[in-house]
Amino acid sequence: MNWGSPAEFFAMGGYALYVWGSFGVCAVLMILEPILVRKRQSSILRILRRERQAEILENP
Amino acid sequence: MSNRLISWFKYASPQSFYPLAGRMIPWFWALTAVFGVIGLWVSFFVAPTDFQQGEGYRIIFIHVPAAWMSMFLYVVMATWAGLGLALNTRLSGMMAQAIAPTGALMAFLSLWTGALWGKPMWGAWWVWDARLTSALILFFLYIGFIALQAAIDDARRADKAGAILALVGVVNVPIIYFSVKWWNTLHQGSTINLAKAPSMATTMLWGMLLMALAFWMYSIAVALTRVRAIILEREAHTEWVKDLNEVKA
Amino acid sequence: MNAVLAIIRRDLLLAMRRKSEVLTALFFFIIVASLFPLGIGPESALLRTIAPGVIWVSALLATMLGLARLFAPDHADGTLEQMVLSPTPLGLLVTGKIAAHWITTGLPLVLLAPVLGIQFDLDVGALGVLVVALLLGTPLLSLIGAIGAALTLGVRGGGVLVSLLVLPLYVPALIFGAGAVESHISGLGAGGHLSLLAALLALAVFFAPWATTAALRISLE
Amino acid sequence: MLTATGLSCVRGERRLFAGLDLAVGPGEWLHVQGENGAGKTSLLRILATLSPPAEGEVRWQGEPVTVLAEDYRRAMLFLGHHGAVKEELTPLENLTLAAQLDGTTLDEANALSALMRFGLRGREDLAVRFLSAGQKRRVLLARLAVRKATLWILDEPFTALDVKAVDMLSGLIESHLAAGGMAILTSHQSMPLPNGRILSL
Repeated sequence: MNWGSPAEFFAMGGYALYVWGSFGVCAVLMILEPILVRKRQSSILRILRRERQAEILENP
Repeated sequence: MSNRLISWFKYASPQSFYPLAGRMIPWFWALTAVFGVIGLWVSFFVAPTDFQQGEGYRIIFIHVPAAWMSMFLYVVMATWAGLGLALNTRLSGMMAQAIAPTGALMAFLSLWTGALWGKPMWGAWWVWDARLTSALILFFLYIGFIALQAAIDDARRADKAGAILALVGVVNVPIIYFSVKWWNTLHQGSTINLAKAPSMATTMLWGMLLMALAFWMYSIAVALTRVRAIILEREAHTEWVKDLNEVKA
Repeated sequence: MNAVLAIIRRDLLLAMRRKSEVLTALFFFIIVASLFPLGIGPESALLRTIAPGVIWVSALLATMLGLARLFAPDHADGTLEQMVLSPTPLGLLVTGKIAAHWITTGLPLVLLAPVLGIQFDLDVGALGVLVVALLLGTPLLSLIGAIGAALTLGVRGGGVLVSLLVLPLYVPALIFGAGAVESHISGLGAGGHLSLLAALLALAVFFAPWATTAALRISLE
Repeated sequence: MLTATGLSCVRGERRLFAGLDLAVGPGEWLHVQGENGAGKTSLLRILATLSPPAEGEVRWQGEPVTVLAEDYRRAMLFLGHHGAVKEELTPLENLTLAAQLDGTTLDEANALSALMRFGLRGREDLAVRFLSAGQKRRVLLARLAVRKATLWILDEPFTALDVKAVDMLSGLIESHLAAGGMAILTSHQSMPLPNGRILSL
């Protein structure tokens, strides 16, 4: 174990800005990307469902 | 032989790949989580402090995997694109298109983390190191690929044009890398040399490998999710899409 | 072979009838290169250092300017269809068109470069190396550029897009081309750079027409 | 003999036609009819090997055209919507350069006589951009006359032609057919040519 306390862990031996800047941006982007892709998927699904609804309404 | 070929081609059709991808995605997310958690634990709690670079070196646990993935994904993308061009399978082009944004993200992450590493280590956010420079050009190549595909309305044509660009790019990547490296050694001499990093402890290597695995699984999961969306967008007019349970619900 | 000469002759004839386009690219080259001293300052030691890079970057940009016109007019008036359907292999015709493009945009740059070099206070030896490097490098720019021009043919915003696709691929040409002059100035000799530039040119002569042909066929489908 | 079997064409998300068969023999011509967007031009481009069919195959003299490649292109002449005429060049230059691109040579006397036949006398040295639309089409007709091809694939050849030019073109096609040639044409209006078979899309 490298760290005596949580504070020491977050300080990263004085490199906090650089280490957490890297890991933070990495984490944010890697959470954001799947969310955006899921949104793309659900928006096309919504369009498809609406089209289906319209077809059902047209020819009951 | 012919049987195997047929079953392979069966999964190469968007219709049968769509549900298959849907079943695979949760597994790849699970693998991402497993490798990610172990990898992060190794990188922060097991790997010792570096005697030269202090705690700042821990950035390599994401920097190196991101750089690896950005190069690897470009090759994978070009392979899919080339397959699509040679065999005229529809899925290949969709796979190439699905991989590109994730590859661009990896290239961006390698640049970003490289800059954040460079500042404390070299005293500058950006140095024209051979690796950083070629990573930047790789990022440009991804952007060009994405922009070309976005600019062409006809999906099949976009696939083929993108495939040629990806293949030209894949021939050029090593040339660009060596030219930049040569340029770099000629201009900078020995002020900065990444290759002469202090010999790495085994635990550090393990951390890096685990994180690379996590990034890899993440890329597969995201690319599969994206390819599902692309399949739906492109095949919206077909009967099988209209008969999907997700659409009926 | 006759067909290749015919297409070179045709494109040169067309360029003669549309002189303003060729001249625009040339003046663009001169103006861009002349702007750098104004932005950086007149100190001749500094100008000598940046001269190869500035002249090469200007050459890249000037070549880019002509790329949009490489296949677009032929595409618009149906000549490209006839080229694809000609009994002569398309690869040969494309090579001819690229050669004509180089003669109208690349070669004038080579001839003008020494004049610009004098503006930047380069000595005679460096000017010679600059000319040789451009002589090897500008065909390379035309060859790689043709791939981009063919890929963006008939595409929305193709003119801007082509720069995004092609400029990253120009990096090796820029590095070796400008590097040749720099290493000559610093006394290292330009031989290595020039032979690498020649190797790249040989590779591009082999591959670029093929990729361009494939891209053109796709754009006509 | 040109034969096509089971051709289908997909444009974007739409299937324009499927399972299309056709055959054209020496001395025959085929009139491709259909509404706008029915796929007339797409069919002609497939027959001319400009775009590959989604399914099916085109054969020339019994061999697939993809195998024949250059031999087929030598025997075939395609005229699309665009005239393939360079506006900056004179009619004479257009004719001779087009022949050279095809790998043949056309001497000036032949080129001049072809231009004269289509009423372009005195226009040989004027850039095409100064000619009227009808005269531009006549440059194209002159090109048809000098190019030696067995199979003509012409997309809307009668548009923008005046009455006299229509007569010239139909005469040209008739003599081409009489000499054992073949032709595939599209047209909105009825054709001023006898004995054509009709293919409706």
